[in-house]
Amino acid sequence: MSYPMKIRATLSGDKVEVKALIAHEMETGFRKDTAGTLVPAHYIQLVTIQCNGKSVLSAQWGPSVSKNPFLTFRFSGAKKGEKLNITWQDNLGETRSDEVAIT
Amino acid sequence: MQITRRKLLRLGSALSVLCITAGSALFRTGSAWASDIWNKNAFSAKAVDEVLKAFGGTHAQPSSEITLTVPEIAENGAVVPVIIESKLLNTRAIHILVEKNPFALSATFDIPPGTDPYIGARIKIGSTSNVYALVRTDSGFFITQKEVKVTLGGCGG
Amino acid sequence: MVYFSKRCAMAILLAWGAVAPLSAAEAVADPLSQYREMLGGDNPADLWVSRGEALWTEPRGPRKATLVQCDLGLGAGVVKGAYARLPRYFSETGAVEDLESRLVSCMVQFQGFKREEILASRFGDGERHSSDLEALVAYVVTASKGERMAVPQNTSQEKRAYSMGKAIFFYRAGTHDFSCATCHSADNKRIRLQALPNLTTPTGAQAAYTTWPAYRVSQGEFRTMEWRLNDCFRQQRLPDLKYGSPAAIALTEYLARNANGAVLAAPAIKR
Amino acid sequence: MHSRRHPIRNAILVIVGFVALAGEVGAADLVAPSVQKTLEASFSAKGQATLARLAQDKTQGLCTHYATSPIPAKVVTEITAMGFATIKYPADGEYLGDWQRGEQIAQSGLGKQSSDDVEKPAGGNCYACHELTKAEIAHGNLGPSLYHYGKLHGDNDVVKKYTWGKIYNAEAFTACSSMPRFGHKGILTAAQMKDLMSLLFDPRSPVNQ
Repeated sequence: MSYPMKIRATLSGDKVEVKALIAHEMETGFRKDTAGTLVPAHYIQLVTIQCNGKSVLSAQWGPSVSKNPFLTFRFSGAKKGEKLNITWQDNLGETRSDEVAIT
Repeated sequence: MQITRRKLLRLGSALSVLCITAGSALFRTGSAWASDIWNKNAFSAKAVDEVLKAFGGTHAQPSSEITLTVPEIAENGAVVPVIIESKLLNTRAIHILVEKNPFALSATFDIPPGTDPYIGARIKIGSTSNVYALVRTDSGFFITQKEVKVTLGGCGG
Repeated sequence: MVYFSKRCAMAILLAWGAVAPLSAAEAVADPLSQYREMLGGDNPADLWVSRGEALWTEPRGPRKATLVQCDLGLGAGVVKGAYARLPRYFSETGAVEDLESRLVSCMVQFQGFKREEILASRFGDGERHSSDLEALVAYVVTASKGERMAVPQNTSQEKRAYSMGKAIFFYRAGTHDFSCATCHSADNKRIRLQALPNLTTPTGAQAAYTTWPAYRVSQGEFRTMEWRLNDCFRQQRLPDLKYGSPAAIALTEYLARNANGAVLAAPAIKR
Repeated sequence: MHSRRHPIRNAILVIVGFVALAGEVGAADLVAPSVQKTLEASFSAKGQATLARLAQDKTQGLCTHYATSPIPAKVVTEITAMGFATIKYPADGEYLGDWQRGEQIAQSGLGKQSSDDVEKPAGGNCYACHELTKAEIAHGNLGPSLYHYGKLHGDNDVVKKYTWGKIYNAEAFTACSSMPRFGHKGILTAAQMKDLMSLLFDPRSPVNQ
């Protein structure tokens, strides 16, 4: 089970500024828990961001992206009210999509 | 053998953008897609040069047209903010690398037309290390670097 | 008597003289300011806030009830501004409560959860996973963000909690002879590179109290004031501070009351 | 700044303290019983941190009592004398060990916490409060800089004896010091203290570079 992302997409001028926080463990596979057992790797590998069905960014991540990842970028060609969708998929096959309207 | 695999991966990487754009329905059908698209070679490379090779590059030219912003000293290596902005023409991809991490490559971003060559992210840095911004453009790879000092914090236990 | 007034006068003189050059020097000397600035307002604590909001309004527990009947001091269901006015005395429990002990009381009273079960996972698994209780705290605290701290002291119970908190603050014990005051009673001190707030002054207490709870970067989790105090005592080499215990609430009362007048900036982002 | 107070100010405090102090204070009634009771009700034993740790020894009781007021001269003498009496100097007369191990001990903040493994050695956590080397930038400032300690204070037995005593029981020299009593409270072993001594005195140590 995963928790919702926190996405903000704000239009200023002709650019949309996207800021996203994603709830994910991003376990490296190198960390031991308090009992000394190695915690298996669990991290997001793919992130795709679309606006109106068009890709505005796609990313590949390794385990060294921070826990609860933060991402920011800018793109042009979108209007207020249009939907921005972020989808991630991790190394265990889990996936999640969240959507916001551009403000 | 190696070369063929690399070529395939490069092709896979290029295709991935298309696949993802093609629609989220396909993308979500199973974990097979993640493991196919994800550039395992690049992400399991230990050294910066190996990562460059995995992306099909042979040489990365140092460039002052890439702005890499990182803190000089990080209070905690678990979260180190990184901002990369490229002024190079036709920037297609931005990669974040950490020299001393077990695997050098941290993240890679494909920049489609219409999206600024600008990325802000947060990464883990195991110990004091150089951080690299590696940028792929239509005319090859460019690179810049900065050192981040990772300190021990708090009461020490 | 004479001594104290002289000492105060000297302290004031010193402080006046020191303020301007010190703050300038500090700005240059704080090597971590760039790091903190870059982390800025994009706080993963937001992920807990939405989780907590859902937990507040969802029917949960054996009684399938929501928490909207919960009185955090400003009336049933009032969340906005409540945290800036806690701890406070609640006549129905006959005790001074902080936000966290109050939430536990409400979860027991209205939702039928067992106290022991909530407390068993009060800090999640204690390492990487925050609890529902912590998410609820994130939600309630955020609803006071931007409000001025106004912790009441109208009852004898609240006054007693304050002086008890002060006494515990200066209590030296354990293998290392530490008290809270060892690290938190002088200005411009650091442990390693981390600045130590002087919690005996209004300025220090305000800066510290209004930035807890926080997203703890080293753990990647949201952590509350009860957690902060618990972990301070761990590092003081003392036993485990019980959640919502008289000492925990007394210390919170002491710190919160000293922070009165300052604008709440929590949840913050910390090392 | 081991001391909470400047020496000159201390002297003033002492005089005023004498005037202010009406009678002698015994260790038993230093802290209000209600505080003790509240603490006992608010903590539970965890790992090696038992409830016994909440009880104060005489020095802790006195320092708590005078935490927000001047310490009378008589009490200062009492505390330092108690501290001095506890110091055990190395049985073999050798003060030095290995500075490299000393550096590791100075870096480690583990030991004696409820979360720590009792089997593992404790650290001194010196860097938490002191500057020691130029290489380690993450050092605190609760204590004075110890950079160039050996170089500045010389390589003689008087200084070594004092330094050993200071690490062993800082209360012997500064009443109500913030520095833990590493030897007296069994935080560090004699061998570990020798390693720290080398970190401070060895000409090859980064402290003296």
